[in-house]
Amino acid sequence: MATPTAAAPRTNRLGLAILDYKGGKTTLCAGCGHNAISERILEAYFDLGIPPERVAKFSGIGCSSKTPAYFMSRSHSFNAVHGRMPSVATGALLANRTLHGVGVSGDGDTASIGIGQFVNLIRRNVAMVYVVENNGVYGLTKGQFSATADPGSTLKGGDVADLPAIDICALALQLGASFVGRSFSGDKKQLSVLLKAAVAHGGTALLDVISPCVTFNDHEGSTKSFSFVKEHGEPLQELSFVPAFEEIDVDYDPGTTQEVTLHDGSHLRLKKLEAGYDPSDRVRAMSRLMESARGGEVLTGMLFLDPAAPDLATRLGLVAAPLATLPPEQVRPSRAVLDAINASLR
Amino acid sequence: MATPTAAAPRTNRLGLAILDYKGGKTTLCAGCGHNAISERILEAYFDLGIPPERVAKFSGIGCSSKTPAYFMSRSHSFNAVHGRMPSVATGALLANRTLHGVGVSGDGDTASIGIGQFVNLIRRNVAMVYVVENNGVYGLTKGQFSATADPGSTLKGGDVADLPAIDICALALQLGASFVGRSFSGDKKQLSVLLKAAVAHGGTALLDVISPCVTFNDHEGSTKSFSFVKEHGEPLQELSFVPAFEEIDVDYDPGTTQEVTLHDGSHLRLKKLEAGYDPSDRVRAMSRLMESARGGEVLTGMLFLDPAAPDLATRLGLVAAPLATLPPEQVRPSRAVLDAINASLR
Amino acid sequence: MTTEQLEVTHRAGPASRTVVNDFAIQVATVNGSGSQSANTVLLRALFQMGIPVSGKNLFPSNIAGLPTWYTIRVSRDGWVARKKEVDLLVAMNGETARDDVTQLRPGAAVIFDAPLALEAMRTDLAFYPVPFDELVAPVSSDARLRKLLRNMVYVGVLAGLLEIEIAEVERALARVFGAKQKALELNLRAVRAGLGHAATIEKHDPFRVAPMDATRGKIIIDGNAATALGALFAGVTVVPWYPITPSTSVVEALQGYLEQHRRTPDGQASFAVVQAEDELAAIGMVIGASWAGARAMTATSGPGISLMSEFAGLGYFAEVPAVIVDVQRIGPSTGLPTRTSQGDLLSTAFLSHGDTEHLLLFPGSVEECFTLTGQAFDLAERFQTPVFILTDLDLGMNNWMAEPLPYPETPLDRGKVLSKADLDRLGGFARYKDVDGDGIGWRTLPGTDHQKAAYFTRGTGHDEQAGYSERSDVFEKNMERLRRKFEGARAALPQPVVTGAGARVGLLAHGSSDPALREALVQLKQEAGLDADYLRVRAWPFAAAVRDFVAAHQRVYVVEQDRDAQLLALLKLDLEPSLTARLRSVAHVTGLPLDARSVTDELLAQEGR
Amino acid sequence: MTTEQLEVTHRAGPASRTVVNDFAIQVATVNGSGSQSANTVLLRALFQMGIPVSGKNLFPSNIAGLPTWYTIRVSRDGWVARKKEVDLLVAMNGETARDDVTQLRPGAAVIFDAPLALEAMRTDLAFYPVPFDELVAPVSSDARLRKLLRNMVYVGVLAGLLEIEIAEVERALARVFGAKQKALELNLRAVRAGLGHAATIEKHDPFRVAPMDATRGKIIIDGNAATALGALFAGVTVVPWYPITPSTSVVEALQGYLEQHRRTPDGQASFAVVQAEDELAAIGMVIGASWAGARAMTATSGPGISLMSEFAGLGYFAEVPAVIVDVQRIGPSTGLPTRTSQGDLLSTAFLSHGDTEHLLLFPGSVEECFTLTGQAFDLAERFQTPVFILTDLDLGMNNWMAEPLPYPETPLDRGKVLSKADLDRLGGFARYKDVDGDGIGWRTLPGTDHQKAAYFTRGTGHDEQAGYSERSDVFEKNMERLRRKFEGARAALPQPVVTGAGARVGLLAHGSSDPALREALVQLKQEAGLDADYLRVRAWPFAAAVRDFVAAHQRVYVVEQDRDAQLLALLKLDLEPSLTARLRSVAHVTGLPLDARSVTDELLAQEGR
Ligand SMILES: Cc1ncc(C[n+]2csc(CCOP(=O)(O)OP(=O)(O)O)c2C)c(N)n1
Ligand SMILES: Cc1ncc(C[n+]2csc(CCOP(=O)(O)OP(=O)(O)O)c2C)c(N)n1
Ligand code: SF4
Ligand code: SF4
Ligand SMILES: [Mg+2]
Ligand SMILES: [Mg+2]
Repeated sequence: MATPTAAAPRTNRLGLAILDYKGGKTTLCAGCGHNAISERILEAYFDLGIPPERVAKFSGIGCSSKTPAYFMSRSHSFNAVHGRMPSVATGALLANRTLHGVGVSGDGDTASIGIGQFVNLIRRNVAMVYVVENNGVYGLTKGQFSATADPGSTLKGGDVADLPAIDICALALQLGASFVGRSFSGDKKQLSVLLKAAVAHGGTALLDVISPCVTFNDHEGSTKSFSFVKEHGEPLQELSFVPAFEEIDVDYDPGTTQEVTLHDGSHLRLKKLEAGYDPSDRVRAMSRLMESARGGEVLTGMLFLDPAAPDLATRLGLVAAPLATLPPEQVRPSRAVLDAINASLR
Repeated sequence: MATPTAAAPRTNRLGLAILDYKGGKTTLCAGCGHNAISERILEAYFDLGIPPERVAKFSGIGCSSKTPAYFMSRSHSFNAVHGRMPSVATGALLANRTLHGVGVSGDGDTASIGIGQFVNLIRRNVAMVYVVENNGVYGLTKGQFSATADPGSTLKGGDVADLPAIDICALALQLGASFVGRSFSGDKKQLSVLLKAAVAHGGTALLDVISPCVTFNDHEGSTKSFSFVKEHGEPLQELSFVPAFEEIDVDYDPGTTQEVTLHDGSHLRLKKLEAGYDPSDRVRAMSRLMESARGGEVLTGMLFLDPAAPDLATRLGLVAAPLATLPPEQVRPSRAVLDAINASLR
Repeated sequence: MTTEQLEVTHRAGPASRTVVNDFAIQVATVNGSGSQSANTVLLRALFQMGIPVSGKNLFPSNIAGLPTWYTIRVSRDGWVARKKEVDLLVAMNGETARDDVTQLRPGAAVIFDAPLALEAMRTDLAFYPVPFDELVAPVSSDARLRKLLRNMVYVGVLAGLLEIEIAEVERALARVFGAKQKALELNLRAVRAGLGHAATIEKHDPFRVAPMDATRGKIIIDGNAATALGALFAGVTVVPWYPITPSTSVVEALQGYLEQHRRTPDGQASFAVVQAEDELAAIGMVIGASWAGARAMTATSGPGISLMSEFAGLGYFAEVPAVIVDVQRIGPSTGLPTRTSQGDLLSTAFLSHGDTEHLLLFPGSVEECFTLTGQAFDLAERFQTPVFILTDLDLGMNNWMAEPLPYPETPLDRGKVLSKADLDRLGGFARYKDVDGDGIGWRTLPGTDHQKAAYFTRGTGHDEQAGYSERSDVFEKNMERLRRKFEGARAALPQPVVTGAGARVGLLAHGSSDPALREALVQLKQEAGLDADYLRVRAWPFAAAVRDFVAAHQRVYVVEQDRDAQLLALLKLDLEPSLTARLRSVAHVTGLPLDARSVTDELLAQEGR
Repeated sequence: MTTEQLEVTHRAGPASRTVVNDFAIQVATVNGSGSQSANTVLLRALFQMGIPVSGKNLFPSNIAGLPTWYTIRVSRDGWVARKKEVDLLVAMNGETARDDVTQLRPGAAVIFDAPLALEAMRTDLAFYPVPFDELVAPVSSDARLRKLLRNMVYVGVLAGLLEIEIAEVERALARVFGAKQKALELNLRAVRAGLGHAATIEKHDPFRVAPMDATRGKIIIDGNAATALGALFAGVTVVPWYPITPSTSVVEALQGYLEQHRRTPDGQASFAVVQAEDELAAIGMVIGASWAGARAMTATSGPGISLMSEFAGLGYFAEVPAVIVDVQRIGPSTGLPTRTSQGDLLSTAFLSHGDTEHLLLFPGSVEECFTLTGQAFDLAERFQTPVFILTDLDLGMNNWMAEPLPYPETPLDRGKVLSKADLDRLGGFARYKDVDGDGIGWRTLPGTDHQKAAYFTRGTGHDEQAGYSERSDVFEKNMERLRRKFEGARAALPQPVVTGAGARVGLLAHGSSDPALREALVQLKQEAGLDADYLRVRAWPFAAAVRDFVAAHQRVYVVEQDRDAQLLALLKLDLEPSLTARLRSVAHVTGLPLDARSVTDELLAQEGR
């Protein structure tokens, strides 16, 4: 899986090779979109020079949720139960706020059984990357529609989806998400930049990545097939990313290009492809997204970004050190405290 | 509880008195908003002349969810488990599509534990009235914040809500709801009309009704108190309702007033109070709603309406008669069918 | 192996003697490679020759690319349990081939893809290299097709080696490919290529087949399809579900049958199949629909059962019918989704907090998947409570021979429901009053056109009129009535099936353990002269006959497919201590369908023989 | 009543004799009417006089307006269980007054709101009408305040009638109203008004109090607060929860303590209390946090436990610590949220499908709520598994006298965790390898700065290296190891508490049944001369001592507060049949805290005495 791309340097700023970010051998179908996303994820951490030991991977159940086994074996990983990964990740990242959390889920795992926990992850703005590998079907149980299947789209056997689709991005926007992006497993460049920006973000960075299921949902009639997304994909911006540890070059046209400083000091540069789109305007982003869905477009790019929204740990005013490993004297109050409590109950 | 309002006729078109729509004695706190809503609900069914025996009531758990015991004792009722009433109602209304379903829930029951089932009820457009008695807190467990508590609002004890609130109406709109209204337990007239329109609607009719909890959330600092809603309520329209069995009078100004024919042939008349607001435009309704929330307004009225959206039973192509009571010969295939199946397996 | 007879049968070297219609073929391949059709053709061809067969698919929790084993047991004696020993291996998967060969007993035969060069591995096996690529090359020029057709080549090779009638292979092919004439022809050519190659092989194993007349009139079906048919003929109308292996095919099959047999001439549906957002919603819809009077069911597996816990308690306490099929898979949590087990007994019997208990049914065959599912609806409505049907992956997803499914001879029992006419006559009713002394109240359905029809259904404490009550005495009385109702179910539930009488040793099992138990009974007798009787329990709470059986035997071996001996646990809870003292445990937690050999061996060991 | 002594004590008519410090007062009122402060003042004043007391609140599942009963037991012998009989009734609630009076035994006294005119109801009671409205009128002109102050009037009346020291009432008032000087004064005036009225009453009941020295050094606390303190001193850091009666106050109290004692000087929190969206999320967060190394817990009640079922199985199988407090309430489904029970044993012991089993702790007092909660964290981390603490509404929400909570004498046991230094030394590890023979592997925490630190946590089948595996042998071996680990816990869990030795009859109980059991022991001896020993079990799986106890007695009565005799069921599962034959059941499902009288009576009946 983890063959370095041509452009990648042989080692990153930690002196690690891309092999150090490799995972186990994938057992997904050849050509599955999810495999490409695994590649992009490990490259992002490699490029950003984040030690794999500082990353914690989370997933639910599904083909997509298996993928954390296929990238970054040197990172701890928790493959939880179906649709309830957000709570596990929330707990883990409360226990250790210094970890880089990355969650991988599927459209079924997130938008069907998992919609309740997803809603609350977004509301809490837990600092983590949350990737939905969206193929519109339940891959692992052999291709039933999920809640993201667009009405009118068909299964291989001919069944037609007839309920309103859940647009994961629109939903997240509505719920106050601080980082909402959409991409495509086949768009290496855009996905890479969005992933890096997501890692650099200080809250829940939601990436809805269309990731075709070659076995059950890559046919005509599907709106999650490679060809559909290639034809109907509508990138909002041309994106580039400058990590905090690199110098920014200032040579760009502020009229057409916007630069956003992310939580960790990195920079996301957005060259507008659609005049007037402003990823800091939640209400307009929402309208645009709802309109695009009507028109059968797949809007991609940085849909919305609020780099300043406080994450859960900040809101709770947690100490900087991981709660998990605070020394006993910091977590067990003294004998005097208990004496005083006993006295107050006398 | 069920004292008829002055305007109500002594008997309805069925010859029933309002007493025939009465429920048990309420055990809620005196002054609780929920009690007023119970009154409006039973009046609506009375006014519309729907036999109470044709109504099925559903609820979850909470003070709000207790209320079906306090109106229309002649209707069957199912007080289910916390947050999962939508599935019970969906099942019951599939079993018998001829019933008038009315669900009563709380903001905790719907937007916290119940958000997943709520999302799917809306998507499925199950034909029923769904009332959220929204007080921003868990009344029955003594006043913790629910997911609809507005950020910045406070509890009696001083705790401040800090997560983005779930706007039940905006969420429903985003998910493709076919009927979205908001009202206030204290606004008799508006709530009555909206309830009747909801009963007349042929899909999920969502009514988010601000219903102050006098015991735990009616203080200064609350955005769900009587005084807050009175001050910040912003009705979009002046509403009136003409049931299908009455003649429509055509004397209104089509410039300022809109008339919508509902599923059952009734008419909802909307006299615009806000120029340009069009309850058939989902995208704009959404923008307006999101903006209003920012500005601390409580937008009320008929927020969105699509009277033509097919409900679940229609989508499934169900027979007109209740599935529950189809005669055996219509549900158990013949001996010949089994013989043929056996033969095919030989 | 313990008996001489069998050792002789499997001696290596040139076929000194023949073994007819008594062996197991295992095809080791890769999932997603299209071997399923080939295996079905093989199974059906043998079945059509009148020879008893059974097929077991051992597949990974994965879509494509991982090892899969399909085993066909051919048994002149009619045994259909898994056979522990493989006699003929078809090694198509390079990844597992060496492992697969290593595990064979001396005397087995190996058909393998020639380039794998397995023949050097052992000297005590019969090796038949087959040049699959060469053989399939002339059949099609399309590489993707050739990959699929390789599988039909081994069908041909096996047909040749085992003397399977080619006419039956052709019939089976026709059945599998139906109207697809082109595919049929191609596959047939592939079979013939294999057959041709077989003719060149010098056979030195003892296995072959010969026509019999032991399958006439029988059908082949998997348990999940039989369950679906049970529901169809029980008149199910509302089917909410959420996909999960190995239960998915229950609803997928059911949906197919409903589409075919339950639409009015103008296309309207007398059923609603709804894909729920999760199992909590699925069971919630079942409960709502049943409350409103529909026959509703869902199908799931362990994780889904766990998620249904809260609603199961509501169903029990508010007394709402529900039919829940649990096609069990192995392990706590996600476990192994494609391995079989019987590990959900205890947690399902007591699913939900606060003194909840449930009726459980244990089908032991595909026939019973059909009949017990039908009964489940009657029982759920009669007892106004959730009924769980516990099958498992082995029963549910594997193909089994069976007698034709019997048309239900009794009318639907819709339980105690009062109509408007009843209410007109009675003037009213009390929902939870025990008027008949069986602990079961009468209910009304919403929509019943009578002023006194309505009642308030709740999961909170309630009195006989269904009114809210916090009174201790009211609560206790209601709980005691529920207990009585539950006790009353013992006699109404499917009674145990007893084989034999008078032996000192008893065997006790349930569900899909049955075929292995029946075979083990014969092994015990033939190999060790041990007489044993056998009771198969078919429901919880247990019938009185279970007690009688235990009382009639000195030692009763409780055989089950789980780690924690959960069937034994339920017996301990139910029987008096003097009887539980007679119980011994034989529990396996391998994920493989139970085989007779393991039962026999362990039982004899415990018997000290 | 069975003994003469007690009958004499309660004879009606003018106080022929006095009963000192041995009676129960019941205040019948309406919830939301502000009687709680009055009852607390009463309880504390008695306690401060050195007299053993206990308070039980019987309240509805409702916010305001429904009947509530608060019972204070005064017991010179130190009994703190519920007393079945009420000796003094304070009837403030017109709705229930007549019912309440009807249920009294002859000889009881009734203080009541004069307009209720109860005195005509019976002749065998002492009736004391009190003109509450008149008495409270001069105290305040604010009608709302007067409604509250009425309650303090009955405190005054009782103080007068029972001779409660007014100085102690004043101290108790000061404690309840603290700095609120204005409120303090008003309430004191109301008390004095009652006191003044009492002086005019001609007393003709036998009940009075006298100072003792039996509460010195003791504290008063409810079990939920004690549980919270247990967690605080165990160093809990992550507390996700969802409100549910009767567990809500565990977390609310804990949050208060954490805010007070676990902020750094600059206000940073070394804890995270998060209100989850439901119980599935709460347990998910606990599991995530524990996996990452934090001490995490949640508190819930039955419905929440049911919802946690799937995650509980994940915790068991992936071997992640978790502490879950189940403050039990009665009934299946929603049941009666404000009534107590012990009905969650079986469903929690086997919470989740597929051979899952859990460690359970049963605190029997508020002290043990504190100590066992502390231990639960050690056990969860030591055994890498969820630990459930089963308390109940009676223990959790009522006020109990207790010895001061003891500071934990052992350091936190964080279990088997490998650090970077360990890994440097070892070069690596295998997460699920049983290197120590106790079935417990070593784990690492995410963020450990070592190349070999990471492992993959999953609910699917896995090998010793935590790698995915579908192999039967690997699966079976892992399951057997889990079993060994579970068995090993028997010795490490809190051991049973045994009272007495050598009797032929044994009593066996758990949790909040303890006070009633201890009192029943004495009743059995005093009233029937029956010697009995008593074992209180404190954990599942049971310690060896449980077996020994049963083996040492001819008959063992298993006393519990549920319908289905679930403690007895667990004993049946665990003990050999010869021992289970000795077990008898005394099970109650009333929702009221267990009282000694009921135990004694039923036990004697079963003993044939
Ligand atoms: C509680 C529960 N219910 C059902 C399942 C079965 N199941 C496994 S994966 C899956 C759907 C996965 O779909 P998605 O999240 O879209 O992932 P994909 O396979 O498409 O990548 C389902 C229903 C399960 N594992 N657990
Ligand atoms: C599974 C479960 N968890 C928790 C509870 C406790 N509980 C009862 S009502 C309630 C909240 C109700 O809030 P809401 O729906 O807003 O209703 P309100 O009382 O405010 O009208 C909670 C948490 C429960 N009954 N069931
Ligand atoms: S089934 Fe679909 S989602 Fe799953 S691995 Fe194959 S292509 Fe990917
Ligand atoms: S607590 Fe609040 S929501 Fe509940 S009944 Fe009282 S006022 Fe209404
Ligand atoms: Mg998917
Ligand atoms: Mg509320």
